[in-house]
Amino acid sequence: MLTAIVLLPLLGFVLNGVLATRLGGNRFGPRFVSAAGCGLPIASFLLVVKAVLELRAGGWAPLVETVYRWALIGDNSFEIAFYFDRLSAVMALVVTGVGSVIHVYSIGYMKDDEGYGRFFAYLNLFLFFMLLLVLGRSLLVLFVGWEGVGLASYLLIGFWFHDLANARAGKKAFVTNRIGDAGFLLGMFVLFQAFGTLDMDRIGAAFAGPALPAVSASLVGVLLFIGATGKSAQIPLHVWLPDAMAGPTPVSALIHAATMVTAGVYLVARMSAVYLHAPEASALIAVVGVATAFFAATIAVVQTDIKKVLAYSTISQLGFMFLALGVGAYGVAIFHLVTHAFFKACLFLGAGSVIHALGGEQDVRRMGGLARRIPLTFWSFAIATAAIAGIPPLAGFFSKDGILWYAFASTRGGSPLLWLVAAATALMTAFYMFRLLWLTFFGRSRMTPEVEHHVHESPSSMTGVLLLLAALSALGGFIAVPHFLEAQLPLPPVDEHLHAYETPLLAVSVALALAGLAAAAWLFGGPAERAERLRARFAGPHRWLSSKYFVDELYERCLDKPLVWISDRIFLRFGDRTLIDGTLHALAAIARGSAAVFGRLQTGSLHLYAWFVLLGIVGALLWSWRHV
Amino acid sequence: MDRTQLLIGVAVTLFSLGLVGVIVRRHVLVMLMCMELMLNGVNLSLVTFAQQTSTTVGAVLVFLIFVVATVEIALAIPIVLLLVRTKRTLDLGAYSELKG
Amino acid sequence: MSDAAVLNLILFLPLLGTGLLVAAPAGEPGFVRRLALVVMIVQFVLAAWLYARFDSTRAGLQFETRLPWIAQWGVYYQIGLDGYNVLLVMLTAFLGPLVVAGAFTAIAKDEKLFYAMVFLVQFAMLGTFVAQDLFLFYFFWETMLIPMFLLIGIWGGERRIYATLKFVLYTAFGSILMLAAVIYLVWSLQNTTGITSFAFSDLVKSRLPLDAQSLLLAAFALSFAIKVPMVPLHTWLPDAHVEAPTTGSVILAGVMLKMGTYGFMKLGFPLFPDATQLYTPLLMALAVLSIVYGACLALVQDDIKKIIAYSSISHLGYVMLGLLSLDLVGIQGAIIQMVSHGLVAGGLFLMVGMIYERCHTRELRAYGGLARLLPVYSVFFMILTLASVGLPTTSGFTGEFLVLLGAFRAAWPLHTTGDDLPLVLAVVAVAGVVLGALYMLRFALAFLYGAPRAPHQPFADLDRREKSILGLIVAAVFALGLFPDEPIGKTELAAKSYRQLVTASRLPGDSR
Amino acid sequence: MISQTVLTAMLPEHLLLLGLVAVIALEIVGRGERAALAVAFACVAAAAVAALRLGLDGYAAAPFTGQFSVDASTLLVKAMVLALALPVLLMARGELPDGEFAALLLSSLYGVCLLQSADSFPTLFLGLELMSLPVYVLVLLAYRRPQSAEAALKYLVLGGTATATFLMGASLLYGSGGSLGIDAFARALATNDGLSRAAVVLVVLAFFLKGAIVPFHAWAPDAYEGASVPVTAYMATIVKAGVLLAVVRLFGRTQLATPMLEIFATLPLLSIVWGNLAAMRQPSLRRMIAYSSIAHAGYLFYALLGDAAGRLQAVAFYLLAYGLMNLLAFAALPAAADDVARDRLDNLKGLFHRAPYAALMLAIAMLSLAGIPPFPGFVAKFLIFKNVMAAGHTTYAVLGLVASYLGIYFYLRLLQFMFMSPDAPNASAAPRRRLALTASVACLAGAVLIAVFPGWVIAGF
Repeated sequence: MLTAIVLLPLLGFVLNGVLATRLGGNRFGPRFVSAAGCGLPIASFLLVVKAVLELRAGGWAPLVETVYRWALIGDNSFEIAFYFDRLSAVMALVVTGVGSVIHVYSIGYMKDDEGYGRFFAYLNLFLFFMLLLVLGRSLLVLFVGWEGVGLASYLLIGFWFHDLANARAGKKAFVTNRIGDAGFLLGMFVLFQAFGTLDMDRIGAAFAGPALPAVSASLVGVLLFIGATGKSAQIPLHVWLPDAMAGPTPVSALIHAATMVTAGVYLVARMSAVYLHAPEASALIAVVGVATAFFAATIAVVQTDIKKVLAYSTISQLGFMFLALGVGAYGVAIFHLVTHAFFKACLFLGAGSVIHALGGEQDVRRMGGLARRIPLTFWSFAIATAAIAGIPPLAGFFSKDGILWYAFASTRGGSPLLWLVAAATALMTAFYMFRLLWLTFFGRSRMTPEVEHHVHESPSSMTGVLLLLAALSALGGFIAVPHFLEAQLPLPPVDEHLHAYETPLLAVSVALALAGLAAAAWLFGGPAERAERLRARFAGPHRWLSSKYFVDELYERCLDKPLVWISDRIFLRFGDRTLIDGTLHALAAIARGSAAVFGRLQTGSLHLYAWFVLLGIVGALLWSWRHV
Repeated sequence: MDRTQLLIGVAVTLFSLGLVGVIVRRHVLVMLMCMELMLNGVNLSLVTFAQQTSTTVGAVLVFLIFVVATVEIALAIPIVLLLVRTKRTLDLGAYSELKG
Repeated sequence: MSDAAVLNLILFLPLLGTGLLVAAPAGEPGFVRRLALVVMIVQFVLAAWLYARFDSTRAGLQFETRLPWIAQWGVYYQIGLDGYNVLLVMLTAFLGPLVVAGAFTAIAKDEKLFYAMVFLVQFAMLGTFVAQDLFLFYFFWETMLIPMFLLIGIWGGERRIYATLKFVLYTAFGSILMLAAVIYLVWSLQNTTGITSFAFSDLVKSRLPLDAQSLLLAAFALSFAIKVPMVPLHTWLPDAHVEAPTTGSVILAGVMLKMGTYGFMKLGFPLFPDATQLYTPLLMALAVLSIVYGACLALVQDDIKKIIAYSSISHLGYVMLGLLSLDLVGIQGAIIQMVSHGLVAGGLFLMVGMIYERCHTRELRAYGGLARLLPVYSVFFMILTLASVGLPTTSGFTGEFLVLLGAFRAAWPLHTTGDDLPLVLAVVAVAGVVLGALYMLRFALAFLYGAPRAPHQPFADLDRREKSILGLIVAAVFALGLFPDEPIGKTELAAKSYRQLVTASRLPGDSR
Repeated sequence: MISQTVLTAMLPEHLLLLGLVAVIALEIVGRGERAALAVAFACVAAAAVAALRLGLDGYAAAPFTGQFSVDASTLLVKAMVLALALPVLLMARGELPDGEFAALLLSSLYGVCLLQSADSFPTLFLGLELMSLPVYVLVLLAYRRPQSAEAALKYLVLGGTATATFLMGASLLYGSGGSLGIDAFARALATNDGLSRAAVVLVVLAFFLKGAIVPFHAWAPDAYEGASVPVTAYMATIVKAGVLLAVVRLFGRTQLATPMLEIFATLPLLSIVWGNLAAMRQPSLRRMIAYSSIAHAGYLFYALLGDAAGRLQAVAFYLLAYGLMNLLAFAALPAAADDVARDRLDNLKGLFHRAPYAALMLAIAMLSLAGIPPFPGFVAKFLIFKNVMAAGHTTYAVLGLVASYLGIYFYLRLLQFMFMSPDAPNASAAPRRRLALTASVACLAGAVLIAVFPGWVIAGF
């Protein structure tokens, strides 16, 4: 059954990819595409539900399903097997659930795109690999999915490839991920040479066992985390995600917000057994996570492209998740992953709806006053915003508060400092999200007339999805994911004397959310020059933020350029052409030269020839007499 | 014995003279003579040894050499004539069209 | 008909084909083409049949033929299949028909001679793989040169003379020293054991002092490393590839480069284990250097053929790394990587040929947005690109992953005992994966994406012939990526024997 | 029964003599033009068959004790040399149809045969001269241009010098040993007083001169170029064979040692390098072949470094392969306007499109001469260097192989001209010459034979 779950989307990919693209001569029209493209994911969602029920029926004992043996080398067997436990159940539900609704949303969003079939083919392909990732039993299968989703995102980011910038963004995403993957591979190799297997449950068991295995957990942890930073856009590999917004909005929602980017979180949670023995690695994760959260938030504050704001907020939220992972609150991290999937998907799709309504406009400075024009979008967007800002009792509130609390109090590396930074980030989150809300929906319209007059609410297939997701982001907080996962991912102990702080901190975080709301409302609700003055006051910092701390430029200058220079100047020009070929040509020249000399010695004069003879005779005689 | 050595000395000298002559003389006919000179050196040494080792085989060889020497000249002269007809000179230096 | 006879038939079929070509009526290109294709297909079918009958549980030679050839020197005509060569023979036979079919429209002049030369190359390459006698091996090894020389020299691009002479002189230099080594090896075997034989099975019994082993290994390695090619002996490859006709490039990349790695695996290392042990760090360093160097150079090429040529250098670096790791996983990975590279690089060169037939330029700058102009072409191209990048589910992944895994696993214990070099090299090799993605995607980006741009428009997308060629290659690529278990099983015993031979010391003194 | 032995043992020689007489008779009655070559061909063929027959029967006899003796191997070698002469005769049809050529060729062949059986220096000397003197004339024979005379003169003078040197050496041997038997040479090799050293060196150098080893090679390119194609072919193959086989016979079972070893290693090595390099930039095929023959003389003399046992085998097989391939090349060489234009390499450009068969023949010949498998030249080279290495001269063997590498380029250059270059400007489809074609086919057949069954052929010698 697990196999079926995974294969259904693949079937969709094959059908759409072959029959509904120019590859197969567009045999099937959009109706077929939508049916296959959405029907199969939904089917696999239902199967997941069924599997969950089975799981519960079986007393939550993990289901294992071996498909076939990929390779048997010596006594090492690499098997393609699926593994279904509480964690993968949650992930699978999110992936297929959110995935399905986004598929549905895409029907309306991509309606009149020429690459309709291709789009759904890619989406299904993504879903296939994502499920491989979350259901895989061994790191090998996980890695296959891991790379596969990378491929899907590469294809989807560059979906509108006639604009080279999009394709370039796709390439950037792929290559950046590859850097992470190198770390991931090394991590796998360390584990393999230690255990001779890549099955994660076995590895977990080995670490859980009494005798610690003879391998540095921290090393493994750090290497795997490098992989995670790539996939989940953490510092220093976060640069690809904002550019990834070049893809169609549903893609941003599905891949670059709800599911794929959280793969890193899933990986760490899945390998929690390792991290429990790797305090250093965990600390690193916590620090990187919180730092990413903070910096991304600061950038998000000044972005003007609606999708860019959401992108940075995604990075920031992922930072929160890693913070949770770093302090050992794996369940909470997954919880935030789930809620984030809800409201961030909702936000992106809402943004998509806005863009759709405005005929492609993405700059919030040319929006405003849309609340009345597209109410459904507005309401769903508003709810999701409140959720991400952490307004109780919406979804975001619970998960984020949990993270803050464990960042403060966990005995696995929690500290007030972490809490402080995280709290500041929470404040900023609330601020920039409401800023976005205000700039987009309130105030007077700043749209150009022609955009203005064809603003329209999206079709029901889109708005319906929006409302569904809005509802989930409103109520998702009441799904006690951490509690559900506790059996598998126990929450970290909290030292006693900190318990007193729990309620005050809760209040503080609520206060912060409201403060952010208020600030945004005051700054952008009122006359425009307030914001202007503020920007003018902090021109310098603003430049830094709006240009993302110049990280891209830094990489450009310190990595790309030198690499090309070395390859071209040192390797190609000097190494190949001058050194190696130069030597060879020199040898050839020597041969030719000596040939010329020999030719010149052959003057045709009999005398000279006779001289040679005499020379030879005398020489030979002398030589032979030397040894008498 | 010193008589033998003397004769051999003469023979070797003749031979070497012939060889050097082949090298230095520009006149074709003279050069051909020098070749004969080499052969004569050989003949002398052969008869000397024949007489010294009191065997006849060397002397036999001498006769063969006479024959061969004659044939060589018999071949050489027409060749030279041909050359002279085209080149109008007996100077060896002129006969160097084949080279490289 | 016995299996051994079938193997002989497979080997000599190309020669038969050459004869038929000579007999074929002049001025009927169509007939010549079809004849060539049919012969190749028959050969492939027979090869597949043997492959199916190949017993992976039996060590040593199968389908063996052994006839005295030059009796007084102990030279035998001895051929057979074993785990070492079975996959490569299969690869060669598989690419044969595709190569011929791929040349149909590309070759306009002297077609008889052309297909005759293709046949001769095929013959020589198969011979090199199945030969089990050193003299025979060398015989085929050298025979390969001439038809290749003509293939590049007659049907090549404008600098073809330079390229083909460079290719031949490079290779011949390696071979001449190898010949010296061969003679010395056999002679010393005769002196030490009294056996006068060129049979591999006898030669691996030879016991030589370390310095002799080192010199001989150097001679063999030079010849093989030129063929592979390993940096810094690689500069013939880009020129040869660029100037060669598509067919030539495919044969070169598809099969001929494997000669080098196969030579190392079958002869170079097993014959001189102690020297190999001694120089493994150096060779490994060169292998990793090739990986990085090739990748970097591929990054800055503007000629699409050169990009693939340099990528080949990089990919074969992985093969060498795997062979040198002496870890079972690594060795198996190396074998798979050989086949995979044959398929992927061969396929890519075929695709370059197809676009070249349409646009008559290899300048990357001249192209853009082919995904819009040639959607079908682009799909195949993308798949092969990703296979070359080593994306999971493709053969490239199987090879690279296993090689790196093996190299790492072999390096780790050494690292714990204080020898860090192998580990460092393994890590660098892993980093090479990133470069691989970098240059191939740069290529794909400029080639497929952006605004549509290509000379000599409009042109048709792939026709049925081209589709079926590429379809077969892609199918093989995925088969090897998804279900490598079966081929790996076939080579298992060979990999083990290789490791056993290379790890067991054979200095004159010691026992066993 | 002496006479009986004389008849059988010298049957090949007798047959040649018969042919010689017949040809001269024909000349006298003025039928030479028509019949001479045919008669010569018949006789040579008969002689070859006779030699082969006797050799295979393992016949051995010494009709003139101490002067002339035959055994299986010498007879087989004779058979080989005579067989190699047949294509030459076929080639000559088009160019030298008259009786002189036939007569001279026959007498020269007689000399070659005599060399193989010589047991004493006088016989050896007779053989050498009988072999060389007619060739001087042959060079001149096709007097198509003044260069021929020049070539003949150079050849004659240096040849004469060689003769003189040889005789000087012989006489010194005679003086030191008191005998002119061939074994005196072997004995002198063993002793190392100045006299015998000098004697040995002089004799050897004389052969170097005849075999065109650097620095005694200078006559070869000029003579080869000056002569007409069949004569060049004859000089390059059969004369060379005669010289080399004589040397092998001279050395018999003696192993080389210092100082002879070094002489036999360095000078041939030098001529391999020299010949291979100088051939690179030759404009004329015959001249190129001349230099290549210098290089090949190097390989052949190299063979003497090997064990005494394998020498004859190696040299004979090499000569066979080398001779066949040279003859193939010359036989396949298409006719052209005149003798000079004929072997300009430029005129061979694009030959494949004009005369594919000729081009392929030439290509095969060149590749075989380059020693590249699958052609017989490879096995031949392999055999020589195998023997050298087996004799323990590893370094020399490696050096020789590396030097042989230098040769590959100029052979490939010819292929490049024929297959990869655009047609020569003044090229015209050559008229088919049936006999030459037959000759080339015969050579090719032989080549294939020794390529496929080298072991069988080697076993013969």
